[in-house]
Amino acid sequence: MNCLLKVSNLKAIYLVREGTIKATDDVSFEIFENTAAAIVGESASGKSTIIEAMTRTLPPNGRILSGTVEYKGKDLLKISEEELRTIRWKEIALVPQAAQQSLNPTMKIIDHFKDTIQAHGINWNKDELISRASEKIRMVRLNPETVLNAYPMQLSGGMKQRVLIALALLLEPKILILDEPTSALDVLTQAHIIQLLKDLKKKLNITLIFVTHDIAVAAELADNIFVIYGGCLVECSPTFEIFKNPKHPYTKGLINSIMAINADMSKIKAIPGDPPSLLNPPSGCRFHPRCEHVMDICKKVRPPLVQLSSGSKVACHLYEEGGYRR
Amino acid sequence: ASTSSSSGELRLATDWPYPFHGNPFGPGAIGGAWWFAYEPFAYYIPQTGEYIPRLAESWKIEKGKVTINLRKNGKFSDGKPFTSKDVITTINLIQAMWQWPYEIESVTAPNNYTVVFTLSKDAPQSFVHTILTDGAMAALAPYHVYGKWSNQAKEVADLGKKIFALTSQGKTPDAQLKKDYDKKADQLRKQINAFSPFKTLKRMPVVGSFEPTKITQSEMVLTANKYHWLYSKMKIRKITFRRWSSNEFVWASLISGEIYAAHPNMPKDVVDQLSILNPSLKVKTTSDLSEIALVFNYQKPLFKDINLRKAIAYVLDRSKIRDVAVWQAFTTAPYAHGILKSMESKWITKDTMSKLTKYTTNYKLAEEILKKAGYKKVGNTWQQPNGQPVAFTLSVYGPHNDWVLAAREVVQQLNNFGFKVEMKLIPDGMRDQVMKSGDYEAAIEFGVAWWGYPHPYTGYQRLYQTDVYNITKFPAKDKYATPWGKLSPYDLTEQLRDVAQDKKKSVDVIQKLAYITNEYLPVIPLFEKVLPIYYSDGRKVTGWPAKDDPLWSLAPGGIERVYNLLITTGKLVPKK
Amino acid sequence: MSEIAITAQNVSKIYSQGLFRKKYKLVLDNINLEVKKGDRLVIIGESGMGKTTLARILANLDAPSSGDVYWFGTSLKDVNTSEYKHLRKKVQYVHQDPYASLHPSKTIFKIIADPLRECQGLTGKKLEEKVYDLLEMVGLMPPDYFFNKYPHHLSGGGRQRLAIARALTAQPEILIADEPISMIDMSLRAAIIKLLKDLNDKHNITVILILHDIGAARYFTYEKGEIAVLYGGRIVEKGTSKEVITRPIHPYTKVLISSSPIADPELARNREIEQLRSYDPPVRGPETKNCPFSHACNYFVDKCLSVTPELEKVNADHYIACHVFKD
Amino acid sequence: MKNKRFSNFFYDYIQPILTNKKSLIGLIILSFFILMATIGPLVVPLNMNSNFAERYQKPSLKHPFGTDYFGVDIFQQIVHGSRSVISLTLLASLFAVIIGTIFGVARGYIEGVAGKILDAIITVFLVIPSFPALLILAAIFTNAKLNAVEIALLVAIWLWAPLAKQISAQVLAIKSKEFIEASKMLNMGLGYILFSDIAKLLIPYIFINFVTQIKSAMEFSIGLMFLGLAKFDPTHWGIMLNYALYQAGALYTPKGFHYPFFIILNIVLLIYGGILLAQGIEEVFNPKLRGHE
Amino acid sequence: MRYIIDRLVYLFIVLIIAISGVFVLVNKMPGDPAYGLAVSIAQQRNMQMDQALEIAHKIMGIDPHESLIVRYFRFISNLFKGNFGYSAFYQTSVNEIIAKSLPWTLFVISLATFVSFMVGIFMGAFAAQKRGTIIDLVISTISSIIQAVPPFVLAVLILFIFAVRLRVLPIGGAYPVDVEPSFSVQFILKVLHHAIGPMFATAIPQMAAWTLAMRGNTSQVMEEDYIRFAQARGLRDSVIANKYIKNNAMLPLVASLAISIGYMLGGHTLVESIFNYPGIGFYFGKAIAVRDFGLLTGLFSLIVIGVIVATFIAEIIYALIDPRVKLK
Ligand SMILES: Nc1ncnc2c1ncn2[C@@H]1O[C@H](COP(=O)(O)OP(=O)(O)OP(=O)(O)O)[C@@H](O)[C@H]1O
Ligand SMILES: Nc1ncnc2c1ncn2[C@@H]1O[C@H](COP(=O)(O)OP(=O)(O)OP(=O)(O)O)[C@@H](O)[C@H]1O
Ligand SMILES: [Mg+2]
Ligand SMILES: [Mg+2]
Repeated sequence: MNCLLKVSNLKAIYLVREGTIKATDDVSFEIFENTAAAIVGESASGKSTIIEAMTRTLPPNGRILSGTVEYKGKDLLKISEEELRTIRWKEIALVPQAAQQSLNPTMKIIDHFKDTIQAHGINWNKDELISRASEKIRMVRLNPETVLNAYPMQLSGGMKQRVLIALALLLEPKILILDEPTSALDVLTQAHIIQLLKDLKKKLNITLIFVTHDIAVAAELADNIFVIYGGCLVECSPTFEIFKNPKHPYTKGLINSIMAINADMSKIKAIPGDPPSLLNPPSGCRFHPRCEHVMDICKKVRPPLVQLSSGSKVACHLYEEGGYRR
Repeated sequence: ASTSSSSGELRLATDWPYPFHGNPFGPGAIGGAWWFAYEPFAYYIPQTGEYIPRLAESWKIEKGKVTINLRKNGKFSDGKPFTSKDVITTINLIQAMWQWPYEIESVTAPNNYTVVFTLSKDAPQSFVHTILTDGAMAALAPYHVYGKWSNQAKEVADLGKKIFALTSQGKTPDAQLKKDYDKKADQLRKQINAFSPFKTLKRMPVVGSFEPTKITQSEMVLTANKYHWLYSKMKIRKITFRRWSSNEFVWASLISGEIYAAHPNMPKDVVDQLSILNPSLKVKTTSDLSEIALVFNYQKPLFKDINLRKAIAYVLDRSKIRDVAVWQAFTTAPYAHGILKSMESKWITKDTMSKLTKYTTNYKLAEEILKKAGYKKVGNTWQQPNGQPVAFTLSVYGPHNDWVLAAREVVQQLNNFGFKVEMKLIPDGMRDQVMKSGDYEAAIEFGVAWWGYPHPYTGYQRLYQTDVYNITKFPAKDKYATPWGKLSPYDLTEQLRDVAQDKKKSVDVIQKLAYITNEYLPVIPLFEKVLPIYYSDGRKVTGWPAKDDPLWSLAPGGIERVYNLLITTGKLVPKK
Repeated sequence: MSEIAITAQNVSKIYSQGLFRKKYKLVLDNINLEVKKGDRLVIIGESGMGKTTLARILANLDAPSSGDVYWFGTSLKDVNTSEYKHLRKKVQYVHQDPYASLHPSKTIFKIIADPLRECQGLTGKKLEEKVYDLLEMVGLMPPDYFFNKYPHHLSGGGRQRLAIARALTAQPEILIADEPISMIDMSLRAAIIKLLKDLNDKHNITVILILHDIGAARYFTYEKGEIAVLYGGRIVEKGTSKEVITRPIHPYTKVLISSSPIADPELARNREIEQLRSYDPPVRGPETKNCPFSHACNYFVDKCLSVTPELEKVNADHYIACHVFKD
Repeated sequence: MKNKRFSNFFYDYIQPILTNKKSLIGLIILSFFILMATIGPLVVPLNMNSNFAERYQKPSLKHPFGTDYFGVDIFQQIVHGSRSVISLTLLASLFAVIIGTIFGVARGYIEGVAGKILDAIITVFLVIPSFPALLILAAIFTNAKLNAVEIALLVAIWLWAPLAKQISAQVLAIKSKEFIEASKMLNMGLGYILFSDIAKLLIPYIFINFVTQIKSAMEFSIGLMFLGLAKFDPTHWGIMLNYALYQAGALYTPKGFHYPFFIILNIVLLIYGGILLAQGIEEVFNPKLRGHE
Repeated sequence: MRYIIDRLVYLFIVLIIAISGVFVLVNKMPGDPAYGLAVSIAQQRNMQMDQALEIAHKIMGIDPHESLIVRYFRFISNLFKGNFGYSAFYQTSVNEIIAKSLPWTLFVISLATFVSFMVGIFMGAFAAQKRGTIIDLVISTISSIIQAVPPFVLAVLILFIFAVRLRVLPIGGAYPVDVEPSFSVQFILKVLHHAIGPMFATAIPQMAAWTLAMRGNTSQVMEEDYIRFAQARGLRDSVIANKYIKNNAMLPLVASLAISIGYMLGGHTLVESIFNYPGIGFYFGKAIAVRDFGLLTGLFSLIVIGVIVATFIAEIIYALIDPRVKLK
């Protein structure tokens, strides 16, 4: 398998009145060609920040402090705006989380399609544009006739989310990054979108990176799962491994807190405590205040990400290179 | 600077109604074009007492009768000759439209160029002057324009006179008569107003030297009357008025040479600057025949005390007030005798002068007077004998800049002395209402004024019988001690009215009035108002009279008369 | 135990829309419900199926277009003002969005104390104690640490707890919660459901819970209570968790359950999800007489298009409204 | 506990205002003027005697702002005039804000016919041109001998409507908020909902409006003094400016340029201070302008 | 449709209340419209004020004893016929005065609005895009300061500097009287030349307001998610700046254009009297000064109607250009 995208030591913050929010702290991972990777974590843990930093689409008060994002031998964080612009969407498309607000309220849907191809110097005539756009719209199970001529506000949240995905498919990019693609959707639509993404991956050879807070969704779609807690990557494992054998106490807690339809009632248990503040994150391991295995060292030293023999990587003082700390 | 045709144009500033109706009976009439469009029988130069014939060739004054021989070469601007018919139509119409002047009992025309005015019994001597010099008397309503209403107007006028006569005898005219009159008068008024020549005829034939021909909201153009008897002498054939919207606007226009003459109040520094920016500008000041005074409301007990008034007169530094308010004005100090300062020597004898108290600024004297009268100074404040502080407000009409400045200074000076005076502005349009209703304590007002009939009589009449009396309610019918015995100023004024035409007799009465006025201070004059006339000489036009030319004294009450006289006599000419 | 807490009788809700308000939309269609005192009820359904509308009508925050709601046997239509004031406190509602349902510029103490003062007339020391107890009860610990904090200092779960605590100040006997977990973190959701379960168990508060997540519904009703499945403004299936989730009968319920995410990659990847004929929500007007699911159902018969199926008993713990699968 | 509450208040309202550059500068400017109005007249003597020998003196140590047409020190007049300017202005904006808030909240909260009527009242005041209407109203009251409070009220009558309109929109948005519904369910009573729930959220907003009203209130109060409604005070800045521009024609002479300049400078600074403060507060409290946090 | 009719009925009611209120207010104003005329009669003819006042009443056709109710109903019924009343001072129908003056005011106001809007939009967007830089600081500080300058001071300064000192602008008027009104280039140039002063005196404060508003809107729009999404799609910055940012930031402002024109009708008095410009503001000032009640109520009604119509138009425009509103 081919490593398509390599993120190393990514660090990003937000500047706010009270100080800086350390939303992504030293995150490294690799994405392999034609796989699906899920970034999982609770809300405000910095999932969006990671992908926004990777693609340089942070909001104005966001800053990337360090790190590299290697793509085809280039560092996406260093190349010129113009070069980045041509890569965007054509090769790496990012569907943002805020589907409700991501479409220009004063433009029809079709015009968004038009803008996009124009930006990449593609000269389709009107009919061609409409037929291509309709094709993508149909793929996400929407009716192109009504949708293309609608204004964003005429569409429901789920429809907008699907329009964004359709828009992302327009130029058939190599990498498709989706931020919470299903959390605004109904169970049935969610199931459908998951199905759709699976098909896309198979048919179009697309590499998927998606963000979700619902680890059950990741279970269906992802090959690898990156678990984020408090802006740090705490575990990074193949999907089957995570569910069979979660390593990090947080991952375990996460899996136990799922009230899935087939879950064992007796095991369901929420993780106690509250998510950390990223403004003043806890020292050492950021999970330590909620961790039942907390040790002294956890409060002082930040655990490094270690490779385990099972193929997982985990950042926890319970582990060392290879397996459990003895 | 927008027109290059320097040949024969005079640019001035004035006001006029817009949309323009050209109806002399309408409100605002024809604005500043009045004296150019309507000639009187004669102009009167106050300084020399000379009458300059205009539409009249000559006149004869007999008891109750004035016979006027009209000029034979007078013509309207549409070429129609001016005859006695025009005068009769005019008198009928103004009496009907204005309920004035009822002093004229009838007008007859023995021939085309003679008119005879028969005056009513009550008509004062001075009314003859009005007939001769008022612009409305001769040819306001040309026969060929207004003739069709002449008889109707006469009917209305006669009814009006009848009612007037009855009321002035103290009788009430019966209701039917009044109703009849009102109906007829209204009918006529409606027709005349609807007729408004400029709207229906698209022009207004006038007998004067210029006819308004083109009017916009901001400018009014007058074109010379080709048929005027002096047309050949006139080198200026066009007058352009700009709207006099504010003093600053006029300053700006004068500085930039947009207008050639105007008479705004201008602070000294602005004048200095003006002469630097526009060296062709000259200024001539002439008396405005009125004075600004501090007036009191005699319904308020405070001012009934002559001692307080005297003290105030001693406290005020009138030359300083003048400096602040209108630096060009004539100070009235040190007297308060009711005669304009500029005319003082003409009417008051040396002997009388020596009898008059001099009110030069003198705090000591003021304090003495007050203390003697029982006032006390407590701390910084004077108290009345009853223990109340001497406190009052001084009202002044806001839109009159110079009055406001004067008031400010008066307040300052009085407060410095230890009175508690506050100042209050009377808003735009409210002066008459406030003053008449007596809703003031002290105020700045016109004191004496000689408009209309430049004679001390007009001033005393104001003080003791009419306008000033109406607002101050000074007890004029009381008798006051004088070297000539106890006299009432009201009676003296009545006397003066009858002898006004007779210089010697009037001087006699005037001495007594001057004494009472100076000693009992119904008002305290502050300064004599002047008209500062700014004119640009030698840039676009030239030929203005010398500074001491008596002609200038024609300016008060209608400065356009001066311009008209200068143009029609060929003195004012375009600069070559 | 068998006293009835809340009853919905033939409740319908119609919204009119369009320029001339001539278009009607049937959002709730003849709902009949009955919840016993101390019982649990979950209403599940997808977005737009009328869950919130129903919950608000049950809590008397909106009025039904027709039909009636009874609180403890009293019809809300003809209750008098003073009695209503008394009843009002007993039925409380917890909003879906804990970010919007708390006043942003009041301290946590004030948020709890003000209604306590009003509802229970407490003051001074007593008041403070009670606030302490309530916060402790909903698991905001240590309570006094939070007194001077503002809602924005709390996590989503914390806020939802606070909202519940506020509802408890009125000492309610019925608590209606509209999707109280949809806006909060996965890892905290179970705790909120657990809290509601505890309130029901320990304080005998009747809890009506609106959810769209079948897993959570199952968790909440595992021990006791019922699940009602709402589709197109109608209850299509109702019963205990065991019945409805393990043995669903209605075709819609079946699809819903099979589409729910499973926290097991192997199962998830191998399952077959039935494809519906349409995924659009049903559009129904007041005159529509059909099965709301008929436009999407793969098993529909003619009758489904013309007759609205009524909820019928399958067994003591299971009711269903379907012409095809009722037997 | 009181203390803590204060520190909360400080943290939430005061500190952000102090850390925002604009509001801080605005606050400094305004405090300067308030200081001028309160203790200024006690410290700076006022000698209004006209002194023609000293007319139009340039600014110097003796006369920091120079002297005016009458030879009176401009600085002294500015200081003494600030009292009437600032008190009338502040009072008028205060009243406008109070009336506007009451009407706005009522309009936003009350439904049905009564609400419509309130709305109509607000709209009526919105569509009547306010300055001319003020002039007319002032004329009506010229002889009524009003005190400062009444005059401020008179000014406020023509200032409150836009505020009421905006507040009603805010209330309309707030009242459908869920925490209001919660209060209702808890039988909290109208007073609590209006004055605790709703008013609390409006405070920053109202404050911004209070500050922005200063500008119009100032212009209006100058207008009124000209009308003779307010007691004539020659040191009132508006009156001074009128003297300078229209009576003394200071613009027309190079000697007098400093005369209107310093008056305008003070007026502009005062209003600018208000604008800055308002802008700053808006940035601090309007989350849309603040960005995400 | 229904909404529009509802709205019209509502605005009509507001209109009636506002106009009635104004009518009462104006007629309660103390002072006599005939006062000015009476003074001049008294002065010219050496007559007593009482008598002069009576004559002046007759001349102006004013019946001081007519009841307010009678006058009110005559006024309202005339208004419905499109007759704004009668000016006693100018002895002509208010309609004629409006016909003569309103075009000038509208001309200057629209020109000022257009210029200020264009400049304001440009500057505001520019400042927002340079947010945090010195350019932004300069633009927004200057705009705020301009907002702090009382408008009449600005007008006087413009008049003084450009007309009096530099003499590049004419002093007063709408066009020189010696030019015939026509559609000739020369005439139009003259008219424009005369309009510059009042136009800028009106436009500059507005320009500042538009700039600040546009700056605020732009910075808000710039933080919207759809801007970032547009960037993520690889759109060029210029396309984003125009199609996404400017358009969306401008929309709410476009709608307030109409309203601002409406409001300015009432606030133009000062500028017009300073520049001696023949618009309705000039008459407004005059009417108050001379207590011409007929003219005053007429003009007030005109402005009230103008503001209401403008508000309504603004609502419609907004609905037409902004799909978000259109679809509601
Ligand atoms: N523009 C911003 N300015 C300031 N702080 C921000 C901004 N965007 C995000 N944050 C903060 O950064 C942290 C991480 O946010 P991020 O959006 O990456 O989380 P997330 O994991 O995507 O959460 P969610 O599941 O809610 O989308 C949070 O604490 C959030 O409050
Ligand atoms: N005020 C209203 N006017 C018109 N239609 C409405 C109104 N409120 C709700 N609806 C419609 O009623 C239907 C049911 O709405 P409701 O909010 O009860 O659904 P829900 O099941 O709670 O959905 P969600 O899961 O999205 O909260 C929806 O189609 C909605 O569009
Ligand atoms: Mg996110
Ligand atoms: Mg809902």
